[in-house]
Amino acid sequence: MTALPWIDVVGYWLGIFLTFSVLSFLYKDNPFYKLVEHLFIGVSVGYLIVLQYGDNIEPKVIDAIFGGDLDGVWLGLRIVALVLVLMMFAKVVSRRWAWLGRYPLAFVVAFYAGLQVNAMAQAELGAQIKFAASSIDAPKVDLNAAPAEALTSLPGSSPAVAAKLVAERARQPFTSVDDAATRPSLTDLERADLAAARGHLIGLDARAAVGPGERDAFGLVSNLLLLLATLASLVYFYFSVAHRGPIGAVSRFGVWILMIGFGAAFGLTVLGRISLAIGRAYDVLGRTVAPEDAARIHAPWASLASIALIAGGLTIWELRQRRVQPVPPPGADGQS
Amino acid sequence: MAAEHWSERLQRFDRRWIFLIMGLAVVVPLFVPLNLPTRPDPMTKAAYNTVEALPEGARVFVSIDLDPSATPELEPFYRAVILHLKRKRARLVFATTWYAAPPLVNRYLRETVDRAIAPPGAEGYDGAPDRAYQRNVDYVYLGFRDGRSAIIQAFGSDLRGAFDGRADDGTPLDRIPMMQGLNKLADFDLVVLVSAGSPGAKEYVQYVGTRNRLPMVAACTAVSTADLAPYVQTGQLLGLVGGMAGAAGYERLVGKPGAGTAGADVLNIGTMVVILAIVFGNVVYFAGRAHRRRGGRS
Amino acid sequence: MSARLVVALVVALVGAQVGAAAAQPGAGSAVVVPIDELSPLGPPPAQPAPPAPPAPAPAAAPILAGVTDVQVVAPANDDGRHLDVSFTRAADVAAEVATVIVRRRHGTPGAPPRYPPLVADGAWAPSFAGPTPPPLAALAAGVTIGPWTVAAVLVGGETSFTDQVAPGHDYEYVVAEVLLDHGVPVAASAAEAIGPRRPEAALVHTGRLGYLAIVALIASLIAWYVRRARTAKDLYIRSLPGVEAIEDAVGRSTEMGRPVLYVTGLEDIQNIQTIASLLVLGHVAEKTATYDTDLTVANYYPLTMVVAEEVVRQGYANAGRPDAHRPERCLFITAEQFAFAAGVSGIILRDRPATNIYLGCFYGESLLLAETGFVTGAVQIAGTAELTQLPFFITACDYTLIGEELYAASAYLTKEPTLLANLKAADAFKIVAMVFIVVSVIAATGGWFDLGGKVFP
Amino acid sequence: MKKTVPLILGMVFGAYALAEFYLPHHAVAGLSDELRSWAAILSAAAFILGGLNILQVTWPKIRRREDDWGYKVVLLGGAAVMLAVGLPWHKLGDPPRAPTVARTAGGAGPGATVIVTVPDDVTYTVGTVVGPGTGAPIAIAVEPGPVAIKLSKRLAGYRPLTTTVDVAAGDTVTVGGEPPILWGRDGRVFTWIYDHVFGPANATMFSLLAFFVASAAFRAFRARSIEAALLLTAAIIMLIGRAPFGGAISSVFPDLAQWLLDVPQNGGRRAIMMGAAIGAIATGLRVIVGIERSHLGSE
Repeated sequence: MTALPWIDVVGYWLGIFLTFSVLSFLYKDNPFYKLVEHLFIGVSVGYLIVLQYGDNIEPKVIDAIFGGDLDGVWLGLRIVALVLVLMMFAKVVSRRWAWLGRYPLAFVVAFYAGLQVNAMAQAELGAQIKFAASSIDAPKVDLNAAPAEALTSLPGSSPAVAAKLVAERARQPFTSVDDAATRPSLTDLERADLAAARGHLIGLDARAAVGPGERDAFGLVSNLLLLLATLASLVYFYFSVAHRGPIGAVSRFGVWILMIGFGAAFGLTVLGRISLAIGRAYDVLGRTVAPEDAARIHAPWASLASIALIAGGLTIWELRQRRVQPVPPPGADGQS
Repeated sequence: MAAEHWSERLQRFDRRWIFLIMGLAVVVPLFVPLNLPTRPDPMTKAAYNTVEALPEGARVFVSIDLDPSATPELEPFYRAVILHLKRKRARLVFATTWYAAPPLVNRYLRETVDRAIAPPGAEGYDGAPDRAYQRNVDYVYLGFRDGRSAIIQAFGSDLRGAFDGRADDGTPLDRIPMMQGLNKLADFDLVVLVSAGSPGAKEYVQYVGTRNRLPMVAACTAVSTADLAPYVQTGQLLGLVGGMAGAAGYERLVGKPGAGTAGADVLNIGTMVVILAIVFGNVVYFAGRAHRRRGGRS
Repeated sequence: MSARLVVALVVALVGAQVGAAAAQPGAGSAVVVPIDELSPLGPPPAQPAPPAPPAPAPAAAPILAGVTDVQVVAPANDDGRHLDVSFTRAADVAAEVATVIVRRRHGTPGAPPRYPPLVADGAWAPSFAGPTPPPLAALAAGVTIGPWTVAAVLVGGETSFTDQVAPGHDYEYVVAEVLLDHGVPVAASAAEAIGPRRPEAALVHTGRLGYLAIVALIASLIAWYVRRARTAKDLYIRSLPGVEAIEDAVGRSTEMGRPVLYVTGLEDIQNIQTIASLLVLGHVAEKTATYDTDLTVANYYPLTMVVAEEVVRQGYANAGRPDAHRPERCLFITAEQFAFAAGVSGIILRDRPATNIYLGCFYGESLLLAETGFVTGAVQIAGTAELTQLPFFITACDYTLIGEELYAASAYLTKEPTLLANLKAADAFKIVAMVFIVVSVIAATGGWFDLGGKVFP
Repeated sequence: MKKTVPLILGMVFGAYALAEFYLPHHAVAGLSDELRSWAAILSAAAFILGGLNILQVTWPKIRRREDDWGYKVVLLGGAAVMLAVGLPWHKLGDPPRAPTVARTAGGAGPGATVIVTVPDDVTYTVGTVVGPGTGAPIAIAVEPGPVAIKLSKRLAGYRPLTTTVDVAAGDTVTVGGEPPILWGRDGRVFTWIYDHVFGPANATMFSLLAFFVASAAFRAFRARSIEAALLLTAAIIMLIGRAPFGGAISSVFPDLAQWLLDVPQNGGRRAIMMGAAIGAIATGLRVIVGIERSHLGSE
């Protein structure tokens, strides 16, 4: 494998420098950050125009109309699109013709509005009503009768495990969940998974039984709570009545539900955000490139150099700021 | 003016200290790992089982919808699932709907598909080895198409048309044997979504998954986990791998620890920092309130 | 080419032996033509074909049991481009027996044989086997044999197949079982022919009528309330703090002499949240025009910018100050998420708006914007239906419009009865939905019937 | 003309968009696709207006040497460079697509040989044999017949050289050449900027959130009211349950977190989704029938 060309080595150094320049934003708004900000915006705009040209203008307009990819009615329709574009540009030519620009806008807004109405009706409203409208009953899966899919869906299970359970129960019906989870044909790993998934609240024992007609009490309660939570939160979004008295009480409960939900979502997010920082750390430490490249890039040294450069630059900048403006007005330090 | 109460001073506590601590929390563990065990959550297990249940040589559509900012969360899963698919000899078709993705996807393909991820005798890995795939024979990269939800609908109805009948390298799809009979998403045995946001897993579920009852598993950023979890409950997604922690779990299931597992440690420390920040914030708040109750000025 | 011809002939001869005594020479000489047709299909074989394929136990090529009860029908709710082919396979059919479905357009000129050559006299006709490596490349969907086209080769034991065809024509189908030995076809059953059948496009998608019902119901509710709004004096609507905050915030900016920043979200016009945001922008622009406060609109997509500009111009016109409108304050930043976040953060830190309004569709950058705005001490009002971002707006902004409140905002800001009627209609539908949910939950839990599943298949 | 026609246009296209979802006919589908590409074209063409807008805003600042004018130059410069290297001017010139192939027929033996001479940053593919170049000739034995040959650079941004040579038994084929640099969006420079400017800046901006969640949590998660208390309790439970150490301590935490997601969180989100969908449908209908028309102007 050949050595990484020097121009790419420099590229990695640049990337590391830009990374720390952006991070300097945590200290406060400063020249290094401004530099990256504007560079980034500029590059992204160029990038976008290039992609828009290559993915839409070239195939859909140039090739389609002038390249002869379309003909007959379709060509005519496509030319209409071109006319709409020209109308949109009318205002650049002269304010007097700006009103022409409303034709394309009227089309695009109304067209998408129409599409969205159905998409919402189907994927959001219809689907959610359907889920909310399903049974709140929580029967346990009968290990001795349930089909393989049902067994697969059990905690700690898998298609392989389900198949083995089916075979085992054919040989001899299960007498208990423990019996099922410890049959000989299961591998140690599978047994371990099942054992780890045991539990009477939401674990295997709550979901599975060896006879028909058993119910998962906690699951039942949860489903009921889920239903009530949905309805109460819907009441919160009810605009036509003042939220006082019983309605007020219900919508208050709805708000609590929403808040729990938001808290949970926030908690989930934190992990994701931290992983992003990890990703940056990996990069500036040169852990995301092939070893032979890392040997040429010396990312850690490049990082130290960047930090030193930026720290020095910031110090000089701060000193000059002080001289220019001894007392910064309150709240005017762009720290974020 | 009396000396201000300590809680009041802390009220105006400069949050940049928190930034500093968080910074250390991220960097230090990378040098001093804790190696805490990871435990795959049910949705990750479901995703793994779905892939595991594929027949040999199954035909799988992989949509890589991400940009560089999401790679830390999604790349570990991507590498794990590709190894998983390759050792099941799945035939892969790649595409992306993110304009920022193509350069990344090309790199991924070079690193994970064109060459073996876990060749026989790879250290720290005792699973079945995979092999280098040959483009347009074992896998096809269709490339990028813009158009957000609209283009995803197009995939559902006419995949070839959406890509003008050509692979990314210009090869006509009709000339690629493995593409025979693959005209729309419903023709695949599984759809794998590596999805950093919109358009992504949600759009796939909304615009094609629900309509065509596609078997789909998705990996998403930890944020979107809450957003997509209901789809797993309702079976619209057969599995969901949420963020780096989920990826760590998937890596464990596949048996090849990678960046996800390593990052899991940092997640621990970072999470503790956030929790401490919350606790600290409340201490300050209640101390201040008690102080005011006692008639302290503020 | 000549090399391939030789190969083809060799294959043909071997195949002829393979294909049991029955394979008449005609089939053999017919070789060349199909090979020609095959050549554009699939890549040329990596190495030239070996002189003879491993001929597996020739004489004993069994005559297979064919399929029975072949049905070809247009699928339900179809777009007129598909035909469902279904059939029954013989019991105990071996695993390596695949089902081949071939199709031809009815009345194709120059297609006399009732059956395609592949099943001449019920034995596998070598003329079709093609170059041996790759084994099945010759016998795959899309391959043409004279007038016939292979629609599918089902190796998984499926007993049905949905074929995609050109609309508006009649099609004939032939279904035969094919014995594969190491992927090489060695024998075929007698074929079942059926047709002609014509694909039919359904008039209405019956599976979606439930959703149509939703839309129709909401539409009629709106219509009804709009008519009622004309007569009824006052339509009570509870106050929304977030919306009132918008009005106050504009005033506050005026007092402080600082601009108002309005961000229209990170989706293009195709997202209805963006449309809702732009509708609110109209009213905000009207207010800023009346108070003579600067309004900066940051847009993620140029098309959104174009619409926003039009909307703002209209707002200034409504306020009677069309002259005060400055188009260049409707900015296109960039359509790259974090470059956009960087740019807007820059505006927040350097223009120091006294009010930041984020309405529309937001993603990961929401907290970046909100935290930066917090540092400058601006009043921040956010509104989105993006569930993942609501927590951040709730924690970091002063007011947050949650989900439906975003769509309601424009109605709130113009106290027009027609718009308020919309909220009434939405509320009425919520009642309907809740009743529906409760009823069907009871019904489903009791195990009587699954209403939800019926209405929304 | 200025007001009514747009209104009617909106109603017509809106009504069509409403209806098409319920009409499976392929003709309808075809028309809908066409209209979608209209919208896509408009959206793409608008980027020209976007570019103009940016010029309109930044150019005066540069001309008047306002504060930060230098940064605006950087902004425009970045965009200009990306356009220069990204737009397909390169289609004007056309570098080679196939390697140089010299063939000496005859010789004995059933097999044939391909001799590859490429620099060490080029990877060759001959038939099924793949390997890195060394600068020195490499001999590869191949079966007679068509042999696919490909020379590609390890780095992105170069056009691979491909050809298929029909070798007869005993032939010796000498292959050489260096993949030419590519311009345009798959080109060397474009990908370089993407990898080393766009990528790091993008990812780092995003990663700032790791720090902001901490400060936001510190500031906002204070138990001022029942609602706030619930918010922060749920957040803490989720943090512990989702972080690997939660599972390590006890499987209760992940289960609790999952339950929190599945039941209360899910209930709330369902309500939000339904409400939002209702609002969206109402708004959409409003726009279509023209009750909301602020984007259509009036004068």
